[in-house]
Amino acid sequence: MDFTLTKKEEAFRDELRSWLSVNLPEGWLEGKRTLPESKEAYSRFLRDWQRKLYEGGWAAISWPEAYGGRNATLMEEIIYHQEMVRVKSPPLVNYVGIHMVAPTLMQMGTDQQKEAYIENILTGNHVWSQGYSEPNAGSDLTAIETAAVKKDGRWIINGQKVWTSFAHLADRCFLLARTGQSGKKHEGITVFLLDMNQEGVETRPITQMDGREEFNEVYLTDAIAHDEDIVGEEGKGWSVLIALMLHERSGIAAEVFTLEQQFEEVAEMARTLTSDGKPIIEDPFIEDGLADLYARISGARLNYYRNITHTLKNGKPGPESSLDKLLVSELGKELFDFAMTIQGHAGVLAGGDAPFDGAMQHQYLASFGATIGGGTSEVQRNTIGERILGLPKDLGR
Amino acid sequence: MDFTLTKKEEAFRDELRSWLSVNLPEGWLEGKRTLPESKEAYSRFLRDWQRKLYEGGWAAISWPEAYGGRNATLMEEIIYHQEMVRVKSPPLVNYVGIHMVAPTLMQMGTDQQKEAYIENILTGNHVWSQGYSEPNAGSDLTAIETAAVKKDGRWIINGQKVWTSFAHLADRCFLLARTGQSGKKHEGITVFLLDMNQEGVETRPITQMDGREEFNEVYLTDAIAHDEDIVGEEGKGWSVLIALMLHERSGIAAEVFTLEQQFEEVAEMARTLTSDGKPIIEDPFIEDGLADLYARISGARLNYYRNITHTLKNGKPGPESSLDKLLVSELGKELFDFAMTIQGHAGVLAGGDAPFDGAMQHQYLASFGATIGGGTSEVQRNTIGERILGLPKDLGR
Amino acid sequence: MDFSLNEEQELFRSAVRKYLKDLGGTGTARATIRGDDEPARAAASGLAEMGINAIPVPEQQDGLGLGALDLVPVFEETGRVLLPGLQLETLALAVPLITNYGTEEQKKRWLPLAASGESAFSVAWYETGRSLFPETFACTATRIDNRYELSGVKTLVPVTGSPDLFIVGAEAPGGTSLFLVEASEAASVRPLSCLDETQLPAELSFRNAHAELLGEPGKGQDMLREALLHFNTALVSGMVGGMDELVKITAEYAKIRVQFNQPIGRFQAIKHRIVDMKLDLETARSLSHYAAWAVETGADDRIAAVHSARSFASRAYIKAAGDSIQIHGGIGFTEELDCHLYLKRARYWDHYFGSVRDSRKAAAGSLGWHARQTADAAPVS
Amino acid sequence: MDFSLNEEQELFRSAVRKYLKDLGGTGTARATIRGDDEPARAAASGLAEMGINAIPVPEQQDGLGLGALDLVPVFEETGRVLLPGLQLETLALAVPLITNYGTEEQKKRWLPLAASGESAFSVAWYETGRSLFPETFACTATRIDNRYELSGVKTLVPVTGSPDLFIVGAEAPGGTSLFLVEASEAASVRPLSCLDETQLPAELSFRNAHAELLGEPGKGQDMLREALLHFNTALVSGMVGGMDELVKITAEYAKIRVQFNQPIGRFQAIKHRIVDMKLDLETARSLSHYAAWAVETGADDRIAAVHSARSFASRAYIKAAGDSIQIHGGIGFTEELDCHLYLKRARYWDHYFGSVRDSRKAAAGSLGWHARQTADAAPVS
Repeated sequence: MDFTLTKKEEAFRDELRSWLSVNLPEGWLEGKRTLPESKEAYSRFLRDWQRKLYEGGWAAISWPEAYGGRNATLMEEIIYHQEMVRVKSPPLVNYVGIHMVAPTLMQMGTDQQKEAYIENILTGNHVWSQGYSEPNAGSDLTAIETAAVKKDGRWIINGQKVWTSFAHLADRCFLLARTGQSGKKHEGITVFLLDMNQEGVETRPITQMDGREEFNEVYLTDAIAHDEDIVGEEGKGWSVLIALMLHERSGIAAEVFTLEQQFEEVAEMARTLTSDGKPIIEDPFIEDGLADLYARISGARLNYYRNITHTLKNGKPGPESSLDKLLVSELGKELFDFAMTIQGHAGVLAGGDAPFDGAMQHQYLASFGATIGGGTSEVQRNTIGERILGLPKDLGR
Repeated sequence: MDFTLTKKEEAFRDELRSWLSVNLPEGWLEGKRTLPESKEAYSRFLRDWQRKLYEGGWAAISWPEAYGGRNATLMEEIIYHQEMVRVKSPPLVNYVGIHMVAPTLMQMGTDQQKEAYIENILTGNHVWSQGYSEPNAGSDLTAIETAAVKKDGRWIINGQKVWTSFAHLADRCFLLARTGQSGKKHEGITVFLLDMNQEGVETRPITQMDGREEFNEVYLTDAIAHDEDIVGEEGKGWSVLIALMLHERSGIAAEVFTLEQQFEEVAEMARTLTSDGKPIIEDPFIEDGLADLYARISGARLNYYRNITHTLKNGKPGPESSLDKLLVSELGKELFDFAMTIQGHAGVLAGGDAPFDGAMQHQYLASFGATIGGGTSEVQRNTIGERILGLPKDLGR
Repeated sequence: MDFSLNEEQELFRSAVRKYLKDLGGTGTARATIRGDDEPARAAASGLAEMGINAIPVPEQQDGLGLGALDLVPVFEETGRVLLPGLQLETLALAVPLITNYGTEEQKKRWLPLAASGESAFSVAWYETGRSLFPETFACTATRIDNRYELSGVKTLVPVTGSPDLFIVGAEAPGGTSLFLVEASEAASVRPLSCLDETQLPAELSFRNAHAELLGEPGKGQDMLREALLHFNTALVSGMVGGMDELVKITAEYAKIRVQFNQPIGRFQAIKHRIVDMKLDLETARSLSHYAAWAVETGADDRIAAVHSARSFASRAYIKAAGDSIQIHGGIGFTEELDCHLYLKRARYWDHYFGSVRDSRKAAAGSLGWHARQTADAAPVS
Repeated sequence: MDFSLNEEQELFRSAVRKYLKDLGGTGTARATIRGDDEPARAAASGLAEMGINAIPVPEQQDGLGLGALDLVPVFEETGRVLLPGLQLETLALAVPLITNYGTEEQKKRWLPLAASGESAFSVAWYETGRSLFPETFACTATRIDNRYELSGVKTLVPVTGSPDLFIVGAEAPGGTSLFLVEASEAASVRPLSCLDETQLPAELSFRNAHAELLGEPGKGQDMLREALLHFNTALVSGMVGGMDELVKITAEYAKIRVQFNQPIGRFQAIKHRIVDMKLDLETARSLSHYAAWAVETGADDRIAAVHSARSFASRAYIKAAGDSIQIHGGIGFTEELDCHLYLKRARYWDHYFGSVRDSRKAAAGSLGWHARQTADAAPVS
């Protein structure tokens, strides 16, 4: 058992830290972290940041050097996430491109696709979105209805996607569409590399319950793609998805470290807020609840470390990694429920009128999305039950 | 809204109270409530009590007067349960006979059956057991395998029953057996009135995790019944079961009142036990937990009152009554978990070495049976979801 | 035994429910969120015309002189549609305070205005940095001849629905006391951003505001505690109304939403969770109805009854709203569905004039658990 | 980064596991319940021969001088089969106490006996009516020339496995102190009935028993608190072992038990509950392994690490055992299955030298949450 970093890992961390201290947007480290409001300014801000990462060689550290990456080790990747969480770095607008599309194309893309996309992803010239979910296909992606029909040598695509992140800023979409109806439901699905800048693609933001608009609905009306936009084989999109998931070796590092950081912020609040002149942590119920959360959040982080150890030793993630998502998202909900409760009636205030500028209120509301997006907790539990414990498959699976 | 008793109801209660004060076993009201250990003495004790109830006219109050009952109103029935719980009366050895078999026979028994059984049930001459569950048919009674085959004019019965209460004391069994294999699983089940005093019936006690032996396994090896022992029609036993359930109008009155009484005992413990000279209720966590249980147990009791009100107004129980069993059994588990916890390490003591003579320890262990027996909590939730909320039927139902 | 609302109360419920539904259900609340107070104002007038404001006001002051049980259906239905307004503060807090502790003159002046719906009242009690029942307030009232002048800052004062009168807690000779202060006397009203955007809490400042003493000086906390029995009873009705609607919409959704070729209500993870919402709803309803009965009849266990209902329903409402979001999945996380409105309201009410812990403590105290007994056993802990 | 036990530790686990399995798994515990101590005694000897007793004992006293991590697999495996005995008290409480605070002579006398397994030790600390850390004990030790005489009554002292030595807490000049008292010095040993029948707690009385001071006078509580870090780490390993077995047997049962024509593990109510058991198990295991590492390396957060593991695992074990009963249904409620044995053990351990609340308090204190900060905001509560 060993939790120390190697000299090489330390050097990596220090290099990243010093790069960040110079290159983060001005005032960022000191807490001036507001993003521009207008779509254009917001988009420019994020693209600038993406570009800066590229220029510094920090955009795609786990890619092979041949493609402009650093061929980073898993530990370096984890350190990277840890540091980015530590400085609360701006969101990575091209997350989908860098972590999903490019690695997939490297493995199974045509030479033409590699040529056309990989460098543009790295530089941030092309921002990608992910077109998976649909109104009737949330937990069950095999139920997608968006259809691509071949006509005069072109694929004509119609349907509706939903929960498409960054779609309003994206140039391209990694799109699932149905090209066949035969056999099992996961057959006949094809992955297209869709150009978003065309008439048949319309994007509308979804307003979330926390007031933000991070996701979009995408309406496809006779949108067009070509044979060379297909990833892998026509009708075999499901295996592309599976290959893509297997690339994921660092799991939910960012979420784990974010939860840890959020806990520290809640603890800080419990130590600094006062009621009748006494820090609220002096309330034994608050002390007790915070210690309980400390234990469970530490446990989630340590589970993650155990899983990473497994990946380091075996070269690929073990099935246990699916526990992390469930635990971390559920704990986030509990943490902010607690954070709301301990503020008393003042907890109903928001924004600048609330303690900590309303950060707790905002994160409380946001926490409800984490147990839904990326696979609901119910689906996670099924997966764990079936894949790890070997329990019988559920209804409809 | 009115929680007062009518004059007639008060008179009923007072009559019962004064009868109990004279007729309960000696020392019972003062707390000398130990039952004999040996099977014979135990059986005699319970049969004596059953007999006494009969002689006092208190054995079957809800039966019509024609059969020797009092034609009691629902409220009187509830008062009866409340008083019996209050004095912690000895168990009713012929519960199955009085509350299940006789009402069913009154409705659908043959004249011969009525003649043969009803009075014997009332007097306690015949003690009845209930032969429903089997090793492979617990939550799912349609899966019973005990088979009755007709041969030479007699029914030859083979199989195994389990969780048969009082079987070791019983003279007769209200037995479910399969007489046909056709069609749906609940078809082809027949109810037999089986004589337990025959060679083909062997009874073995089940030792529970709380050390008690309240239930039995019953092995049937060429046990014999006759056509006249069938209740209702051959193969239509399922509808007999349903009719029987509809007789149940007072719900789980005894359990509701028992839970209330148990709460009072736990509260009493929290007020009287001391640690370092201070009553443990002064610990804010104990005060808080007890108040939480008070609220929820009060809520369960009040739910029951609302359901009873519904029954009183509509003449028959509403579907909401199925909530009571779930809530009361789950709350019992929580109550005694709490009772264990607040005793600190002394809570691991048992019997005479433990606070309150180990009553909490014993009831804690027993509480685990209540969420299993009589329909598991999982089955109750399905029932509530499907019957009350109209949610789709489960797998395999 | 009859544990049910009477026929009149149920008929009145139907009328209120239909009226609010016709107004567009939660549409009224959504208008307030958009900054359009008009629908809520209209609803308040309409409800007043139906007589809801007259319910708790004594007959001498043009009211109906009815009890807590008659308010149950009203607040269940306003809670169901998350109606913004000061009905709760006016009818279940200010009216009981003025009725129980006001002078004849005060009653005559204010209660008829409440009964008719002409005036809404609010309560300015909280101060920043102080608990619900602090040792002292920073806000003070000074006696000058026969009148009081009140100065200080109050926070989290509900001002949606334009109150004409504030009942204000302040330090005075004799201790914490209650005062009637007309809205025009406030030196400033600064609206505060609120998680529940149907609410409009504000920071109020007073500078030598004209204030009339309500009740005895130094008895401010006692009077409030007593009035909070009415308030909490009504509040819990509002929670029950919200939970009832949540169970309804969630169960309906689970019947029609299909995933993995099944209506999701067929999956036990969904089905049983909705059942648990239903169990909580029914328990909250039973506790709530009993609390109203106990308050109305002055039952011995009324404190425990009210606070049990409050402590249970507070958490159950938050849980039900959160679970409804989860069961709705992605769409439940959008602004478009109502789930989050209930969640925000549940949070707004969670600590409104008391917390779960406060209620449990109050219940325990009232039940005499702390009265010392002879120790007849002694454990190791 | 390497968060795993090393190969040697895993090999040792396999050996211990195989040995205990060959002895009949929980059969040894069931023999003790029947009153037959022989199998537990034989297991204790066998384990000592395998070297488990030598692990925590310094090399100077014939031990291996290994750390807390090496005990992890041992206590996970003894916990898995609910092995009765004094391994926990001897190796994880008495040995650290004597090692850290004993004189050279005391170490020389007792530690080799522990290392070889010839002697088992127990701790006589609890008194009836007193908390774990009371202001004073009723049991007193009087100094007479160079020796102490100890008198008083101790309760809940584990005596299964025939301890030769008790470490006793008593009031002495200077305050609560620890003493070594040989078993033969006890005036009486009264066995107490126990919920967990694999345990044999007793009431011990001493009358002028010959007692040797351990460590400094007046430091009894401090020394115990420090040693309890070792104890709790080992205890939590025992809990993890039990939970691991519970998850295994429950998942297996859910695969083969058929109701409504389905293996019950297909129902989400069952499946998801077992998944939650598994989540708790893995969290407890992670916390437990980290706690052992923190104790072994003297990490800054070792107090928080140990007490987080303890507070989490204590409740999780009780819950897992209870859920295993429920999932097994009727048969789970019988004496025949092992589920209830785990439940009873989980309860026995729940408050053994500390409660969940105690551990949370200890963690909070050690993390400095109570060190005052400048208040930079002030809420209403």
